[in-house]
Amino acid sequence: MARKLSYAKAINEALHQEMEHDPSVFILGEDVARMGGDFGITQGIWHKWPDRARDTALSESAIIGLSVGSAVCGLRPVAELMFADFVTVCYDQLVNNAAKIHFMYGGEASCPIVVRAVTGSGIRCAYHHSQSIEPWLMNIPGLIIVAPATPYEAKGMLISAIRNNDPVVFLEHKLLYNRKGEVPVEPYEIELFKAEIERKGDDITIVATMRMLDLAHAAAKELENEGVGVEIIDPRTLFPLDKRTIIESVAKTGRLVVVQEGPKVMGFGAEIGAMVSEEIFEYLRAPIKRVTSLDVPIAFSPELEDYVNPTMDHVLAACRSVMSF
Amino acid sequence: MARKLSYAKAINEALHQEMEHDPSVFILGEDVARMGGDFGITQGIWHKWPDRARDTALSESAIIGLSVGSAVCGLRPVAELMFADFVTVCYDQLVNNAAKIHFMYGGEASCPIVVRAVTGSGIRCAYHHSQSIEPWLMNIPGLIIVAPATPYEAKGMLISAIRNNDPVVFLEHKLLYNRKGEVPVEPYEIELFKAEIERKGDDITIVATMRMLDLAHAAAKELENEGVGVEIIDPRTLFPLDKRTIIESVAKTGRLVVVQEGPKVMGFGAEIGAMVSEEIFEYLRAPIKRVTSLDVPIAFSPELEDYVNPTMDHVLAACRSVMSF
Amino acid sequence: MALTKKRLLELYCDMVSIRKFEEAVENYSKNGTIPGFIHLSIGQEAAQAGVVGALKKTDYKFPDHRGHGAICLCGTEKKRVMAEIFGKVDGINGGRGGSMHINDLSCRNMGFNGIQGSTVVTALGTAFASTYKKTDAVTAVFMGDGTLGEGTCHESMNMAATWKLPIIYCLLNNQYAISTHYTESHPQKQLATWADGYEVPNEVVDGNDIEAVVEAVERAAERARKGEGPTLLEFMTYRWQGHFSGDPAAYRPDGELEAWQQKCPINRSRKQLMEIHGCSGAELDELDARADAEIAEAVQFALDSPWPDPKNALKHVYATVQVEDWK
Amino acid sequence: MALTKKRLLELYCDMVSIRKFEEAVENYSKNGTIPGFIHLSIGQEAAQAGVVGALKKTDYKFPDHRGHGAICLCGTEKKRVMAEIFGKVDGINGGRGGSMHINDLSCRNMGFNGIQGSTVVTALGTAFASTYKKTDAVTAVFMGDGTLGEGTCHESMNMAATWKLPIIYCLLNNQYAISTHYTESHPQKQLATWADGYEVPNEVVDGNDIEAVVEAVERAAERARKGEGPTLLEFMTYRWQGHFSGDPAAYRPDGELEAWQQKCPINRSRKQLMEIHGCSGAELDELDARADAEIAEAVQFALDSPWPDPKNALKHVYATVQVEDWK
Ligand SMILES: Cc1ncc(C[n+]2csc(CCOP(=O)(O)OP(=O)(O)O)c2C)c(N)n1
Ligand SMILES: Cc1ncc(C[n+]2csc(CCOP(=O)(O)OP(=O)(O)O)c2C)c(N)n1
Ligand SMILES: [Mg+2]
Ligand SMILES: [Mg+2]
Repeated sequence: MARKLSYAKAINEALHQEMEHDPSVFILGEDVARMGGDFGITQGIWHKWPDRARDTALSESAIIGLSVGSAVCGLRPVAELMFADFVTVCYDQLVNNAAKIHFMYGGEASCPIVVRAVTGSGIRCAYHHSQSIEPWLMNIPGLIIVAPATPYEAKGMLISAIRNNDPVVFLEHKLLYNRKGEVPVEPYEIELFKAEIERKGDDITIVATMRMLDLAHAAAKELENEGVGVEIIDPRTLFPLDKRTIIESVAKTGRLVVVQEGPKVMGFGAEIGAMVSEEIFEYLRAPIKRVTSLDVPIAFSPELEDYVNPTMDHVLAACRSVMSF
Repeated sequence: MARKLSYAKAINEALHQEMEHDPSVFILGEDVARMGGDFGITQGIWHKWPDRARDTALSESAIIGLSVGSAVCGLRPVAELMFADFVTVCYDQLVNNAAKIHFMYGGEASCPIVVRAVTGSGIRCAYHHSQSIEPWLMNIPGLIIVAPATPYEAKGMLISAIRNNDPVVFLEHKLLYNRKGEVPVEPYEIELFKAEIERKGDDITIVATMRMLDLAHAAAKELENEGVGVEIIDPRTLFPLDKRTIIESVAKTGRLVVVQEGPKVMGFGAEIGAMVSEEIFEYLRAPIKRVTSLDVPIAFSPELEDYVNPTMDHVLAACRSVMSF
Repeated sequence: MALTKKRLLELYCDMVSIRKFEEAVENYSKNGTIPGFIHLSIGQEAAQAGVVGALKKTDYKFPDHRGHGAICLCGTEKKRVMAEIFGKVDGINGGRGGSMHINDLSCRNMGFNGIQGSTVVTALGTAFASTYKKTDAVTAVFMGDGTLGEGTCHESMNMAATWKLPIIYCLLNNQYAISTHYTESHPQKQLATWADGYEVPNEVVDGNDIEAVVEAVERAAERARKGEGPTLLEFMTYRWQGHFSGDPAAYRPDGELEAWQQKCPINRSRKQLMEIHGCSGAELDELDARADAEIAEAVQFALDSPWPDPKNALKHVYATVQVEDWK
Repeated sequence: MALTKKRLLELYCDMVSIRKFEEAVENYSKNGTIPGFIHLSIGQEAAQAGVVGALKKTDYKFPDHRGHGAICLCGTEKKRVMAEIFGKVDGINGGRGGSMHINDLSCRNMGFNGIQGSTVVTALGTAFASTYKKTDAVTAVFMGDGTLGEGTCHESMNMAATWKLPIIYCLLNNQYAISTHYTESHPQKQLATWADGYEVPNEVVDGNDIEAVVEAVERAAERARKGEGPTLLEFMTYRWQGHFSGDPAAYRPDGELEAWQQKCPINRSRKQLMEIHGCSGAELDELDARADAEIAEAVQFALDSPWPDPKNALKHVYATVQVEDWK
């Protein structure tokens, strides 16, 4: 599997292949059809399947509502929300409609929708286009939150998400779109509720997702020189979480550092930290540490935005502090 | 201060007194004016100040948007959302408008709004009228989330919330409305960012809010007989959190149990648990424990709803397990 | 094109059965047997029976929070609807939803969602599915006068009108949203004209006249099936009870209820059946008695049905993941 | 009631100044000096200058994401607007907001909110405050043709119409929302008629004719100040650039841009000034040159201004709480 694709192209390929594979799949959203998406992710679909790609009005609640209703009728909509920050304007449709359909129908109906959304900061578009919205959806039983980090994961997890019978919010990080990596040509699935151990190590477990994995890997290399073995885990699906993989790792290393974009308070680092402290306290050799963004809205100016987000140095500092505890 | 009032009446009194005190205060929401609120909380206001109490359409985004705009102009709206579950339909207005106003204006403007909402489960109204929405708003810098447990707190904290210059979501628990307690007649403020130590004890710190405090107190009494001293802390303001009071307590007791209504995953117990594990790990003598609702939508049938929520026995079990660790 | 005697008799029975159903629910709610709160549709039977009656079994129906009647008429067994309202295990959704959330895909009762205005956008999806799959199914979504305040109504109408989706917006204008009269929260004299802004056909219909209801829905359904897009029908009616069972409804002016009771949709059809179609009082009384018996049976079924196993609270959260039970 | 020469000259200068401002922003965006993405309003100057020009200083204005022009005309110093767009510390909001978020309460520029449709409901609040405080201030909120898809537009219009709030909905129909033509996402032939559904007066206005814009806004403002409620004005116009600076706008049919460039609002006024009011080309060229100089100065100011201190990222999150800096 020598072929390399960008994260953006990998997602696009997954969409094409699923459209091909299953006639009940269709796409909808603002500018997704003719133009192929604001970020270019849905390119080429409308040209091949003009009836199965819909440009909508700026009506996010209608987009999700329509998706839910059609899913109950057996279709498999893949909606694009453009910036993930816009979940706020259709939050009800996700929280009180999509997430509860299966429960509401007592299992008789399900809600196989995928909502793609571009998350995270880093491209200087200020507080309304830079938020890490993951935590806002992780207290909602019924939803699945997926956050792939590589082109390989992006393709495989999107295919799994589309085939899955529950509502999935599929997050794409804007700074990863140009990231390249090996991607098989044929369609393939990646199991949704399974964390990936990206790197083995005996001393510290770092849990990180998406763009934060870069910081984790860089820190791990640096620490390797100091003789510290870092194990890196990417949950990939943030909710429901593969607790076991994290627990087994921390039970071995005794130290947990969560690296997370977005405010610290009530970020998903809180859940992972609390879960580990609750379930395997006796294995912990040091306090859990959260390396996160500051608890502020993301400002526009590069100087400000960069200050808000965690850096490799913060990860290093956290790791050293748990090692020397 | 021998006079007793219900929690509902205490809130009503606070509203009356603030309307009296400050002509820039007004109320708005569905059925809040002429009828005095779906839960009767705004009774009598429209009769005294017909121009300062507005019945609105079912337009929650407009209600919050209007509140924000008028607050920037110097008014102090107190909006009622009725059931807190309805934050979902105006989530954007809270998250991206109210919470960011002060920041957006670089400090030049502020957003002194109060949004009152009825939270929690227990009256058999199923999954769309029973949610504990606190966690959905606690990852949003710029917001303040208040959750009073007693009539005394309800009155004093509402007055503080109205006088405070930041947007406050003021949660009222439906099962507490009839709860009675001593309430001073005159207006008074309760400092917003200050947790209350409700009970002193040396062995376990229980953090709980609103209705969950009953379970905590009942468990504490039971444990007292077993010679276990429970310290109970009510954060009262959930966000931003008074970390110091919790930390000082757990540093003393070495054991933390959070009792929380709502799903466990990403509930506020996660934040408190992670925060304590991170900041005073060396003082912990046992794993932190979260006693919460199950990770499910709240079902209608009493048998189902009651099963979902934590009981005193769960609190006792958690306390015993941390004692015997 | 007046209704035939047979059809009117059927609709009469439907209306009576809604009335009896609601009266039973009211009793068992007031005496504390039914948990939670209940929205009753007494006085609004014609709008419910007429809408469902004018549609096909294969059409999608979204009843609203005041929709027990429409739900039953979709075809879900009445006793299982009753058991749901009682919170019992034999309820159509196992007691998970109760009065406000009664879903039954098998008869295309798409249920309600406790958040007003939510089904108004979900309805886009069932309608879209009809066009996608090229079936002739129409979607009817019930909504109240108050619900029209929600932003979702605009997003739905805008999209449905642009894409010509087969939707019938069935706006039951029963004058009030809880305590607020519709003229206090909306600028229009008739809410139907709101649809003018979208160039969507709309009608104001006497919602207590079952014939008028049926005919208006048939017209709208025909347009929808021909691919001509949505219609908004405003059914003028009145709820005799308060917003929820127990609400004293002190906000109503004196005499208003009584005036509307004069316009009782059931009495009206009864009169027509007797005066125009020659039915006898005894004949109709017997139909009423049959409805009584049927409802009594439904109630008994609900009373006899056991409570759900508490562990059921953990079922059906996901189709693909089992939620942990740490209890 | 044509505009006087003096007034038209002022408005001409305003438009030229918007054009020059945008051209400068485009240059510094394309060469990478300005961070992030930028929405330019070249071609839409008359709608911006006309709306702000017809209002009082004390009126509340909500420019939109394509609103640098309206923002500057509210009275915020151009150089501080420019510095904000450059992300510099002397920006009016200290570089916190950038192009899309430029707020200045002191001149009642109520800023934009990156979520389309949000200011449409915030505008209810400033308008409500005017009636509450019994001032004559009117609120003008800019919105695009695409933005009309948001549910908030309905909630806002419904409430404003019911309560007769002093709002002017300034709908700049520049034909597209990103790549989507307004006729593909809305059912109306003219979006203005959407307001008919709320019985709200509305007009379709040639948005490239500054006189028509000013007069329509004056009429709407007068109605609003008399307590007669909101108005919706649809200004037909066109953006010459793509959605954001850099968008190749491949979705536009051939010749469309060129046809609209023929209708350039600035040329049109220039012609009027020369043909009707006897201005000379040289006179107007000099005004243009003055605008050039002013913008050059603003750019220099922005370039010279330092980056904000990173710690500023923690300021003004709350009015009453200081956020922790653990870095
Ligand atoms: C989003 C939302 N806002 C408010 C409510 C509370 N609520 C339930 S029913 C109702 C009134 C609905 O009025 P209408 O649509 O006229 O229906 P009716 O009750 O008259 O049948 C309100 C305000 C809700 N359930 N959802
Ligand atoms: C709620 C929301 N949805 C989508 C977007 C992304 N977006 C920004 S501008 C825009 C198009 C707006 O079109 P229009 O209102 O016509 O204004 P124009 O850009 O043409 O000036 C879109 C889709 C957004 N910012 N907010
Ligand atoms: Mg009603
Ligand atoms: Mg546009």
